[in-house]
Amino acid sequence: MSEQLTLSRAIGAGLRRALADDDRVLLMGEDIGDLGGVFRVTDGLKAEFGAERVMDTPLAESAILGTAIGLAYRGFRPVVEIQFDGFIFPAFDQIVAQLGKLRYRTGGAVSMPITIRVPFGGGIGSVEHHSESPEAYFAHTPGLRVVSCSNPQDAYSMIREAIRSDDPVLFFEPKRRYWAKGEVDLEAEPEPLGSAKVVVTGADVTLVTYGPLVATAIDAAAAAVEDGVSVEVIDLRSLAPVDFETVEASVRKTGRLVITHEAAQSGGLGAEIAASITDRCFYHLEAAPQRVTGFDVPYPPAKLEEQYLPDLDRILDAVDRVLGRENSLTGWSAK
Amino acid sequence: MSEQLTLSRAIGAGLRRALADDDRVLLMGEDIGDLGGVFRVTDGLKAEFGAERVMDTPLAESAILGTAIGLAYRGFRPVVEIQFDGFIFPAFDQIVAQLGKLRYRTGGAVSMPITIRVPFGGGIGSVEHHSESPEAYFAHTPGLRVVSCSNPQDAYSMIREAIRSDDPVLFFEPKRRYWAKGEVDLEAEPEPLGSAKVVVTGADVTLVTYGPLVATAIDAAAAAVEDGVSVEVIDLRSLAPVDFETVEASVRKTGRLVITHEAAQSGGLGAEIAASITDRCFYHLEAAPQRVTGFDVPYPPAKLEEQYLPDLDRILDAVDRVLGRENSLTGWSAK
Amino acid sequence: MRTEAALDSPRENADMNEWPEPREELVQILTPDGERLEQPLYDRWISDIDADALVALLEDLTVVRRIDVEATALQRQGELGLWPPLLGQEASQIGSARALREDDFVFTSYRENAVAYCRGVQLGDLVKVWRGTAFSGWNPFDVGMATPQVIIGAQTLHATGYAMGCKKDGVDSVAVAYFGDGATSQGDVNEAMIFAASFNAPVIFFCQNNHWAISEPVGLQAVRPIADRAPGFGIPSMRVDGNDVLAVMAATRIALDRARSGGGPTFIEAVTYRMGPHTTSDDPSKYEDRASHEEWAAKDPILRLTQYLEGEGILTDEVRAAVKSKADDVAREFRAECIGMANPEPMTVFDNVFAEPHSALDRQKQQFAAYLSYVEGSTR
Amino acid sequence: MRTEAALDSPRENADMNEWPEPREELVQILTPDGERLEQPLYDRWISDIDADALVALLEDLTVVRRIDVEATALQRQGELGLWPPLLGQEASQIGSARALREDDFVFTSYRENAVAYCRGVQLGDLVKVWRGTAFSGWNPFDVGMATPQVIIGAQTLHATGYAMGCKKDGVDSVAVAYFGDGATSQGDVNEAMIFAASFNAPVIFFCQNNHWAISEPVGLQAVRPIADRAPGFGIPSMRVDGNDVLAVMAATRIALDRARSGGGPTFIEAVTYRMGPHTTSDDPSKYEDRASHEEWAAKDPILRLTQYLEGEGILTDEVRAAVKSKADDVAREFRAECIGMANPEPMTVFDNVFAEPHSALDRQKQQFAAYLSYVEGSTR
Ligand SMILES: Cc1ncc(C[n+]2csc(CCOP(=O)(O)OP(=O)(O)O)c2C)c(N)n1
Ligand SMILES: Cc1ncc(C[n+]2csc(CCOP(=O)(O)OP(=O)(O)O)c2C)c(N)n1
Ligand SMILES: [Mg+2]
Ligand SMILES: [Mg+2]
Repeated sequence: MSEQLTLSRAIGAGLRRALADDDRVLLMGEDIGDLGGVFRVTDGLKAEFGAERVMDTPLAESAILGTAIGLAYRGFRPVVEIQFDGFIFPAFDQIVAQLGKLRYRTGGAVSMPITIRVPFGGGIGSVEHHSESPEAYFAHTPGLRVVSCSNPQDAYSMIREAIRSDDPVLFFEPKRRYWAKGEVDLEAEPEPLGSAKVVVTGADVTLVTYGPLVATAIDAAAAAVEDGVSVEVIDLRSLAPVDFETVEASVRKTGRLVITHEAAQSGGLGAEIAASITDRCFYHLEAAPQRVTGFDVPYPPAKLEEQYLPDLDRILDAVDRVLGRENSLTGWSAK
Repeated sequence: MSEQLTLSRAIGAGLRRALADDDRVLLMGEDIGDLGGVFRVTDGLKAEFGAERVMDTPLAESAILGTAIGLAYRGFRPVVEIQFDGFIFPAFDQIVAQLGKLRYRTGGAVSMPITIRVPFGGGIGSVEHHSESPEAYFAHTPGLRVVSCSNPQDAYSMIREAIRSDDPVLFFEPKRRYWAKGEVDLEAEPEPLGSAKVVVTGADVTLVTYGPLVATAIDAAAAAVEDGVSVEVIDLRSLAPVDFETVEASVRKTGRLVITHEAAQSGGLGAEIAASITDRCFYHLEAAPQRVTGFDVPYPPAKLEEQYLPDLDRILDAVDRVLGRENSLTGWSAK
Repeated sequence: MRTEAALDSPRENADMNEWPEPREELVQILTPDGERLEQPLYDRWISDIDADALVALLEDLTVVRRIDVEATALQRQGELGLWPPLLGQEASQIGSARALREDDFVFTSYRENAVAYCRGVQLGDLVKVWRGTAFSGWNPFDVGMATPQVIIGAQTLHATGYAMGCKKDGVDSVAVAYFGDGATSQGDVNEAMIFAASFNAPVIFFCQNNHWAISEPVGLQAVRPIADRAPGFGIPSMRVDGNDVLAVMAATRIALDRARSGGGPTFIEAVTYRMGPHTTSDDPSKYEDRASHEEWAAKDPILRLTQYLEGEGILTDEVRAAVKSKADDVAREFRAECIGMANPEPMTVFDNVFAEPHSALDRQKQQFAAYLSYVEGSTR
Repeated sequence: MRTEAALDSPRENADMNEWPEPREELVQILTPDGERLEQPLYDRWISDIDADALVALLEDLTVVRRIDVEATALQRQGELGLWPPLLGQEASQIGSARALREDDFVFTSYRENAVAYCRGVQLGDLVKVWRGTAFSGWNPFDVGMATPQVIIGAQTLHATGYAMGCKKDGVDSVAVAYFGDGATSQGDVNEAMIFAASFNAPVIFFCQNNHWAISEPVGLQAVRPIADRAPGFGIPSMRVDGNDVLAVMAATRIALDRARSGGGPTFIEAVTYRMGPHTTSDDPSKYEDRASHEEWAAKDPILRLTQYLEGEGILTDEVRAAVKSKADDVAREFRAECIGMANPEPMTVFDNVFAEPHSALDRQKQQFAAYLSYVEGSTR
């Protein structure tokens, strides 16, 4: 049976399903109980499953992750909510030095089936630390899987898969798309995490993105049609590992690659994708892969986020660039 | 006047000079006082400058950084020692969410002239968390400068420049090269941070690296000569920002790029360098840039680090690859 | 192994019982109904607070509440993106901030707008952050107050480091860290107490226990009074009625005096209550029970000072009128400065990341400038 | 503002004086010279420790010291990369570990090799980590002991979470976190106490205060006894003579009993001394004063038990001989297993990063395999 759900409700439905299917699944976080989380993703779950399984924790992210690890040692499958992207850093040591290393450290003896939910990204006019995109830190960390959903159906299926996985998974939720609605088949058998998806087929340019910018990329592809350009849009879904087979197949066809994400450009996911695709299909590339990203500045105040965030026009400008058409950098050279 | 110094003593000499030149400079860290640090880099400095300026702190990295930030607010220039690379993560929030953002947050009102010294990298047969290369996390973080030295002269000059800078600087010290000796001109006027250096000139391939692998790269270049290949070796020195002008000039000449570092490949510095150089001189590239790096696994136990660490042979294999010569991947295809 | 003694209370089993019972009682000088209590240990610290000073405090309390109400209205009208009300916490903030010296330095969280007001922050600057035009409303060095901290607890370490610096500089300035009850669960706050104790830093840990961390009751963070923690770290603490502006001021002056005279850190728990939502986007009806809300409404900090001043015959009609018109003026000016605020120029998104030139960022800046003029050109 | 009262002690200025003086005295059952003291509150918890049990404890202490000495020798001979001696801390580790049940779970730091021995870890497995052949010497679930933690303090949160899980599962197993005096400065350890208190988790915080964190004296971490911190978090604590195996065992049993019977967390500070270097690569001569070293040598845990057993006439020549030969056997076997240890296969560097296939890592693995055979080929 299928329902019209917002992305946030779809995640909630996935959590409810996971709690119902496996009594070792636990939710932990700040304000996820009676309040249902600041984005109401866990709304009603404490009432339904009780405070032992939907746990409000004291205000300490390192401890939330650290105790989740202890619970996983004990055989539980904790699903942790980090309230906003910018609040994950106090837990960085427990995630990077513990969670990501435990299976390797113990020669496979200890599994860490922990899912970390992180509402991420900007565009909501919020204050400092509430609009960040820290995914690249985790994608560079061995032992962690990193995914991001872009629509209600994937949100529902991917959160269930993430919880089912015996590996730790960072689950990045595009907060500015929480209210986007879509049809969700609640019986759909989720596919294992790791595969990207071609969401718009095209012939001239491959446009790769994930999370909040998938919708923007789809709009860009539609706009490009009017200029007679056929853009293929790929929703990565999995950021670590990246499904390079799918991206490579597309680029072998189009010969041109544009990557867009909100995170700062230097060392962002776009760098890895550009480098790997250049390595995998150098001789098929008609132009250098282009990145349309946030700038190398801290995420700015609300009144400046319009400048910071990649948008349809900046994406189309990069499309023109890989097509060798006139673009903002035609004739430009560094001063 | 110039002296033969090991790299570690050269850093110590730079610290002594900074303490002597500016009484707002402070050293903070675990065991840096009477013990002189586990690598003896600060040996004798507490005796010389006193416990108020060379401070042993309680065992808490977040507090070391957090109090250093408070001291910087008060006008001091703290130089913090993180005992080993793997112990920087408890301080990650203070570095990424505070240190890197404070100038931006305050519209330029508050300067954070803090230097964070981090002995990093492997090859010393140590235990878990003692051989890591976390530089990419910081290079992806806006507001932070990231540098690494590879020889005693640079170590001495760069630590002085890092301390002099009004920006926060992550100073990565190649711990397995601490005992490497070299001539150090103690009067040399240090150049501002940010420039890379061509340490071997060559015509066929550009080999880019930093820190502990610079020596390995120089050996590789020497070995390549015997195969009739002329390799140009670039020591980046600055990892954020990267001196792309220097790398680009070299690649425009050689048409071939190999990057090597110890950190895991996915999302490592090599990705940014390959992506940026491909963007800057796509039409000058004869082959896809190749990366010779650590694997996407946690840094392994001592008896396996030989496999993990890039070495001369793996570098030369990549050189063969960009030259289109027979190499380990000739005819290889993914299963 | 289990023994017959298993169910004895451990306190009978071992000397775990030398610790005092939880310190529930509060230091109080003004009762909720405006009666003034004798508190010899504290009274001597506010002996200079005469009628004029009391009226000044009433004015402060009234004005900051008025600013708060106005800000909430501005948010409702779409002029602010968000606002964290301090409703109910006025006495904790005014009583402590008015005890400070100009050369002291304050590191707060986001809710301390009354503290900012006392430090001399311009009215419009109070809301720049909430309107989204900047991340800092003011230059910290102009007012001796750091940019309010969003990362819970992080500022307590900055305050401790600043205090270590005051000591090194041989000045008797004091650093004050303001934070909430929820913040006490963060490692940073505990590490701050450890560093402060080890370095005997002149810092005051001022915790406003307003009973809530968004939807989480203080009982989830601490199973005994928060003020009971500091002594274990070697930091003396006081637990005061946070809705009693005189008790708060006396306690703060004691702590300041200790700090200035080399006594080191002090911890103050000001027990108060968050009468409003966590922020304008919060909905307390999902978690707050009305009973405790009503209970605390009766303990209102302004009400009790008003009653006391009435009783003392200090609160004449002129005084009342003066306070009201001051509040009106401030509210008007506040609103005007808020609405009149200019938006930042697009290219400033690149400014003040670094003190020195940065090749990567400069390139991005140049390219974005080229992009903007290109777009302009093509749309012209 | 400064007042005439400025120099009064604040304890006279306010009610900051209700907290007890630092708890310096230690729970002690065996004095340094082997005299047994009456400790009614504790004796009842070790009433089952008869002559045989006492001899078993002496054997444990002797064996683990022997292992430690052997390991140091192996390191000097280049068979181990590093070793963190537990010399002097035997009683703290044996007394606590021998109080545990098989279904309890232990989360330690790197120095708890005597604990590992008690949990049944194979001798050779004690040094895999230090020889560099693996990051974990054993499967944690085989012995109820997690891989020793290198990141100071991190394991205390794991223990707390594990204990929360025991409670959820309705079992009376207990989690024990071992950590040092230096670790108490880490945010994680403080957060662990906060979570343990809030969730009333059956966890024991067992702190070995061996007076040093590498070169830093405990006084830099804590200005009053470490055991004094826990009560502020709502966790009862005991401060015991860590060189007194009986006192440690009694205290641990009390804490275990509290935890099993729903009493929640307990904090134990075992006051001992690190008689060796921090690790084999440390040089205490740079920071340690000989005086305190000598002072603690006189408080040796094995010496006092030996003297006590002699006094009781329990330590006959046969017993002495038996203990010695056991230690000799263990040392021989330990050395043999260490030296005979196989190195890991090169390709295992890629194993056990993930439970499920990972395209990026699998590709690297395949390419490295191709590289190895290529190199082999070309060098053949
Ligand atoms: C590290 C971190 N985690 C989570 C948050 C989200 N958050 C903002 S305010 C808040 C509650 C803070 O409660 P308290 O410390 O009592 O201060 P109050 O809001 O009551 O003034 C939380 C959880 C944050 N800002 N920073
Ligand atoms: C987070 C972190 N910081 C620093 C270190 C380096 N280090 C290893 S042991 C040690 C001292 C620990 O002292 P203590 O907790 O008292 O334990 P002990 O060594 O005395 O048993 C330090 C600083 C570390 N391992 N982890
Ligand atoms: Mg609160
Ligand atoms: Mg110690």
